[in-house]
Amino acid sequence: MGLAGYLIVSAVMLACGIVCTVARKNVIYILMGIELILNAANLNLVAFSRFNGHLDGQVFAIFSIILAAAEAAVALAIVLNVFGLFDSIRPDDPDLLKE
Amino acid sequence: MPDITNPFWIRPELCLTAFACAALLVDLLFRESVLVGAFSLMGLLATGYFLLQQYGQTPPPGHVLGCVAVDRFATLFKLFAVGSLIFVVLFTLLGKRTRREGFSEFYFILLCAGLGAFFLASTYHLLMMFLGLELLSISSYVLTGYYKGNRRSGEAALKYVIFGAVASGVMLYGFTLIYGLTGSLDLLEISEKQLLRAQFEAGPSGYVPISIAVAMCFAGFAYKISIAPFHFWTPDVYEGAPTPVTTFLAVASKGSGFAAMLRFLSAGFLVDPNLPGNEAMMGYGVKIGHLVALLAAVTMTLGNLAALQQTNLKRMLAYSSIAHAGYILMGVATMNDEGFKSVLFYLVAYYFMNLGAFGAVIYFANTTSGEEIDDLRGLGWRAPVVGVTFIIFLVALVGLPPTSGFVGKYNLFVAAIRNGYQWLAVVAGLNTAISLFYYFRIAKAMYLRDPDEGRFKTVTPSPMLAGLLVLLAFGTLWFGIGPGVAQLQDYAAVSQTLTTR
Amino acid sequence: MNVASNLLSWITFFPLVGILAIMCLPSAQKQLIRLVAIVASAVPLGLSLYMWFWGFDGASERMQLIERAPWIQAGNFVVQYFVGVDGLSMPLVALTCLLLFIGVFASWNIERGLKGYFALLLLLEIGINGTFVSLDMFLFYVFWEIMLLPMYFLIGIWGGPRREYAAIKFFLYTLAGSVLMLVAIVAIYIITGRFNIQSYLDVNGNNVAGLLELARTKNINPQVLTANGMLLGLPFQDWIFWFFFIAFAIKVPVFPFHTWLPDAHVEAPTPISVILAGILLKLGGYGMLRIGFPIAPESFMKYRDFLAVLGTINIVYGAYVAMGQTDFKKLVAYSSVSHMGYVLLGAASMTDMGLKGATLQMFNHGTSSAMLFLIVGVLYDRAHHRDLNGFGGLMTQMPRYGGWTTLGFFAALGLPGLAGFWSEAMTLLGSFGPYPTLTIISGLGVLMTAAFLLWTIQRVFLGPLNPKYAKLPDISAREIFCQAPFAALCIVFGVAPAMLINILAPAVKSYLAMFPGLH
Amino acid sequence: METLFFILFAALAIAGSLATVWLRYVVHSAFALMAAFLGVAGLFILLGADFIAVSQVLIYVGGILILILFGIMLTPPDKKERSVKRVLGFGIPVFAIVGGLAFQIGSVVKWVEKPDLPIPGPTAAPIGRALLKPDGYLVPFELVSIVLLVALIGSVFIARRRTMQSIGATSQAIGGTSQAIGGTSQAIGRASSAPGGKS
Repeated sequence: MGLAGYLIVSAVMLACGIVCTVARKNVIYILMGIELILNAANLNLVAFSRFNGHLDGQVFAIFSIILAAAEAAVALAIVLNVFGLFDSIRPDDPDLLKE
Repeated sequence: MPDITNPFWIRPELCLTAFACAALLVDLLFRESVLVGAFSLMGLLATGYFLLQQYGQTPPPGHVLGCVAVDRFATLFKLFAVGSLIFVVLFTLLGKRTRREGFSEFYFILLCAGLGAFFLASTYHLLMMFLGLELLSISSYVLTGYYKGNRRSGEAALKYVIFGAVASGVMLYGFTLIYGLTGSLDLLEISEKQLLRAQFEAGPSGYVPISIAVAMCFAGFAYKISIAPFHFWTPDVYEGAPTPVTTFLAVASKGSGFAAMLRFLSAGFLVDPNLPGNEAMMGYGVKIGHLVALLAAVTMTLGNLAALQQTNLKRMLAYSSIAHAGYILMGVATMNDEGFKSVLFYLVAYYFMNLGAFGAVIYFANTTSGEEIDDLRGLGWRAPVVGVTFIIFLVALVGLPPTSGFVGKYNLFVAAIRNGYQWLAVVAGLNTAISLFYYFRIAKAMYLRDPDEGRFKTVTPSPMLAGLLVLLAFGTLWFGIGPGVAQLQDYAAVSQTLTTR
Repeated sequence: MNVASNLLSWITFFPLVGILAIMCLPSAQKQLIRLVAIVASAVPLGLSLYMWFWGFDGASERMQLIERAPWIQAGNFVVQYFVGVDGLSMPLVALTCLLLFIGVFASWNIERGLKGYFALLLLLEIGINGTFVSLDMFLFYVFWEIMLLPMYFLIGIWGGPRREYAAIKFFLYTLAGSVLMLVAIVAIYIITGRFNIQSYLDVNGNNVAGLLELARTKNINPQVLTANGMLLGLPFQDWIFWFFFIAFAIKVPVFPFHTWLPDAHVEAPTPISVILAGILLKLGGYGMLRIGFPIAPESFMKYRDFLAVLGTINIVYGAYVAMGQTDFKKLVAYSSVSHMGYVLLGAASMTDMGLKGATLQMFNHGTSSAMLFLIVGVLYDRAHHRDLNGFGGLMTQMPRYGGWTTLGFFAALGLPGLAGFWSEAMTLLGSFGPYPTLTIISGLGVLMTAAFLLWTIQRVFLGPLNPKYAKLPDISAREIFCQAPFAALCIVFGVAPAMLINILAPAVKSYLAMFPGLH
Repeated sequence: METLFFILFAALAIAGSLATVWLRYVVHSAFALMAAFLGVAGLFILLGADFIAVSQVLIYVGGILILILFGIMLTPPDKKERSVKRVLGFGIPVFAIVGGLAFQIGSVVKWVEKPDLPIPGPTAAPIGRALLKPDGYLVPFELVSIVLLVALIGSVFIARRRTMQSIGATSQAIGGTSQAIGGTSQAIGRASSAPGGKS
C-alpha cells in the first residue's frame, strides 16, 4: 500500500478531530478530538518516515505520543478542578470572565 | 563542526534546570516561600550571567548538540525570557497573595516554563520547536490555574488548555506536512538545501500543500502570540491568571513565540534578493508577507476596538497586548531582515513597557484589591511614583516620544512603508489613534479625578516595587532617547544571522 | 561643560535640574518648591539674554551656536543631536524663557499638586525650547511631542470646570497634526535617508532649496518628487507640504482647525493660557517657516494664494467671532486667532516686508497676548467670573489695573508707538503687492479688532460701577511684576522696532533665497 | 494480504474516529476512540514501525484512554450535549474541505518519497541509538523528561484537593496519570536499553 492511502486516513482523522473540538461542547469530547488530531499527525509522521527512509519521523512520533500523554494529564487535572468549582464541564458554561 | 562537548553553550539551560529542580528540594528543607522565591531568583541571575557571557561571544554556526542553535538571536531571546522571569519572580514575591501551599511547585514550573521559552527560541529543529512550545504551554496551563480554589483562575486555565492543545495539535500536523514535503525536520537544512524550492517548482501541486502546511503551523505561533483568529483565549486568561503569571504570558511567552515564528519564516520564505533562490519562491515569500500583513491589520484593529470597551485593567492590557502583536506583525510581514530588526527592537521596548504596566497593576491589586479602571481614581496623587511611571509606560504603549515605544513603532512603520505596506502603516496609524483613548482613560482616572474620589485607601508602594517600576521606566526612556536606541544597530546584526546564510 | 560653547543645550536642558530638584523636595515645602522653580526658569532666561546680546551675531544670516553630535546611529537610521539658532528662532527662544519665568510667578496662587505643576511647567519649557533650536527633524519631532503631555495635564488637572474636555480636545487635535507630521517625516526619511533640516540650509549658509534639492544631492530619482511622481493624483511634494501644513496649522491655529483653542484657553489656568497664547501658537508659525514651506518650495508657491486666503479668513473671522463673545477669556482667545492670521498672510506674501512683518508679529503677539491673558487672570482672581456684561465702572475702583489693561489693549490692537503696530503694518504693506484685495479685507480685521477691544474697555471699566465689586482690591505688586516685562517689550519694540527687525532681516533674506521660482 | 490488512486497519481507524465524533454518550465515544487508536497502531505495524505501534498501544490505549475514562467517571453525564445540527453544520464543510485536499494530497502532490524502500526491520534499536546520540536527539530526550516532570507535578498540584470532601477517586485519577507517564518513560527506557541502544 502506498503513501497516499495512509495520508488519506490521516486526513480523515484530522477532520474528525477538528469537528470534535468545535462541534461538541463537553470538554472530554474536546480532549478526545485533540487526541485524534495528534494521532493523525503521528500517522503522517510514521508514514512519511517509512517512505522517505529517514528515522526522524518515527522519533518525532515517539515524542509526540509522550507529549500527548503529558498534555492530557494536565488538561484532565484542570478539567477536574473546574468541575469541582463549577459543576459543569462545558467550556461555555463557566462564564465569570465574559461579563 | 561545532565542539559539541563544550558545555559553554548549553550552560544557561543546565543552570536553569538545576535550579528549577533544586527549588523543589529547598522547599522540603525550609518550607519558606520567600526563600524559594529568592532561590529561584538566584538561579535566574546565574542563568542571566551565563547568557551575558554568551552574548559577547561568536557562536558556532549551525547546531550544538543536535537540535539546539546558540546564535545571538537565541541568546537575545533567552535574555529576554530570563529578564522577564526575574521580574515575574519579584512581582510574585511582592504580590499580596502568596499562598502557604504549592509555592515550590509554582517556582519550579515557572522556571521550567522559562526553559521551554529558551528552547522554543533557540532551535531550527521542528521537533525541538514543538517540544519547547509544549513545555512552555503545559507549564503555562498549570501556572494559569495556580489559584485552584479560584473560579476565574480555573476557568482561565481550562480555556487556555483547550485553545492551546487544539492549536498545538494543528501546528504539529502542519509540521508533519512540511516533513513530508521536504523530507527533513531541520529548518536549517530545509533552508540551506532549498528543499521547499524543489517542491515549489512543481507548480500548484507544490505550493498548495506548502500553503496548507504553513497555515497550520501558523495556528500554533498565532496562538502563542495571540494573533487573530487565535486570540480569543487572551483576555480571559490574562484576567483569570495570577497577575505575575499574566506578566509572564504577555512578555516572555509572547517573545519566544515571535522568536519561533521568525525562525520558521526565515527557513524558506525570506524575501531577500541577496539570497540564492528563484524568483517564484521569493514571490511566494511576498505572498506569505501579504497574509501576515492582513493578519496584522485584523489583529490590531480587533484588539484596539475591543480594548476600548474594557473596564477591567487586566482585560484592557490583554487586548492591548493583542493589538501590539498586530503592530509587531507589521515588521514580520516585510519578510526581510530590516523588518525583523524592527521586530526585535520593538519586542525589547515592549518588554519594558509591559512589565512596567503589569507591575503597576500588581501594585493596585495589592493596595485596592480592585482591577477596575475606576478603582484608580485619584491614585496618581496618592502614589506618585507608581502614577508617574505608569504614565511613562502608557505613553510608551501609545507610541509617543520620548519613549522606546515611539522608536520601536517608528521603525516598524518605516519597515512596513519601505516594503510596500503603506496601507498597513495607515491602518496602524489609525489604530494608534484609537489606542490613545483607552490608554488615556487610565491617565485620566489617575490624575484628572480628585484624590478623594477613589473607593479605596491606598498606601505608598513598597520601596522595592517602586524601585522596580523606576528601573523599568528608566529602561523605557533609555531605549527611547538614551543610548539604548543604538541597540537597533546591534539587532540588525542579530537578525542578519537569522536571515543571511 | 563649557556654558558658552553649549549655550543652547544649557538653555534647553537647565529646567531638567529644576525638575529633579522639585521631585526630591517634600510636597509640604511649598515656598521652597516655588523658589526652585523660579531659579530653574531664571537661569535659562539669563542665558538667553546673554545669548541675545553677546552670544548671537545679529548681522549674520547663518545658523549660530551650533552643536552637533551623533545621537542615534543604527545602520541607516541616523539621528543627530543638532541644534542651532538663527534670527528667526533666537528671539523666540528668549521669549520662551521670559514667558516661562513669568509663568512661574503667575502661578503663585496655585496650591494643589504644586510639585507636579512646576515639574510639568519646566518640562514644557524643555519641549518648547528644544523645538525652537532643533535642526534635525527627528529631534524636532521628539521635542514637539514632549510638549504635548505636560500641556494635557496642565490643562486637565489645574484647569476650569470643563478641563477634561478641553484637555482631550487639545491633545487629540495636536496629536492628529503630529501624526501627519510624522508621516511626512517618515516619507522624507525614506526618500532621502536623513532627517537633517540643515541639509537644505547647510552649515555654511548656502541655501539649498527644499525637498527637490535634498533628493538631487542624494542621487534619488527626482521623478518621485516632481510632477511625474504622483501619489493618488497629487505630486509627492504636495503631500509632504499638506501634511506639514496641517500639522502646523493646527498649532497656529489656522481656520478651520482653530476650534480647540477657545476651549483650551478658557479652561486652562491663567499662566498656562499665557504660555499657550504667548509661545505655543508661535510654534506653528515657526514650524511652517522652518520646515513646512522650504522643504516643499514648489508646492508652497503653488498653494500660497490659498494660504493667503486662509490667513485673511483667520484675521477677519477671529475678530468677528471675538466681537460676539461675552466671556472675557474667550474674547482674548479669538483675538489670538485673528492676530495669528497675520503670520500666515505675511508668510504667504513672500515679500521681504511681509515676511519681516510675519516674524515680527510672532514675537509681538507673544508679548501682547501674554499681557491680555494676565489681565483677564487678575480680574478672574478677584471676581471669579469672566462675563463681560457683569462688570462696569471698574476704572474708578481699580485705576491702576485699568491703566495696565488699556496699555495691553492698545498694544494688541496695534496702536502706533507700540510693537503690534509695526508687525501688522509691515505685514499688510508687504502683502499689498501680491494680494491687494485680501490686504484690504484684512485691514477691515484691524478695524474690527480695534472696535471690540475698545468696546470691551467700555464694558468693563466705564459706566456705572457694579456695586458687587465695590471692594475689589487693585492690581497687586506681584501682578504688576508679571505685566511689566511684557509692557516694557511692547514699548521698547514699539519705539525702536529696528532692534528686532535687524535680527530678523538676515534670516528673512536667507529664507526667501530658498525659493527658486520667486525671482 | 498487506492491502487487506491496510483496508482493515484503515477502516477501523476511520470508523472509530467518525464514531467518536458522532456518538451521543461519551463512554461510547471513548471506546470508539480506542478502536481508532488500535487501528492506527495496526497501520503503524504495516508501516514497519513496530516500536511506535507498541508505544501507541501502551500510552494511548493504556494511558490516555484510561485517563479519559477517569475523566468521564468523575464528571456527570451530559445527555443533551450533542447537537446533530452543530455536528453536521461543522462536519460537512470540514469534511468537504479536507476531502478535497486529501484527494489532491493523495494524487497530485509530490511527497519526498523513495519508491522502493524495503520494509525496515525492528526499529527499537535505531530509535534508541538516535535518542541517545549527543548530536542526535539527546537534548530533546532529556528535555522531554522535564516536560513529564512538569506535567506530573502540575497535574498533581492542580487536581489535589485541599479538602478531602468529595470524590476520593481524584487521587486515583492522578494515579492513572502517573501510570500513563510512567508507562511512557518505561517505554523510552526500554527503547534505549534495546540492543545497540548504548552507543
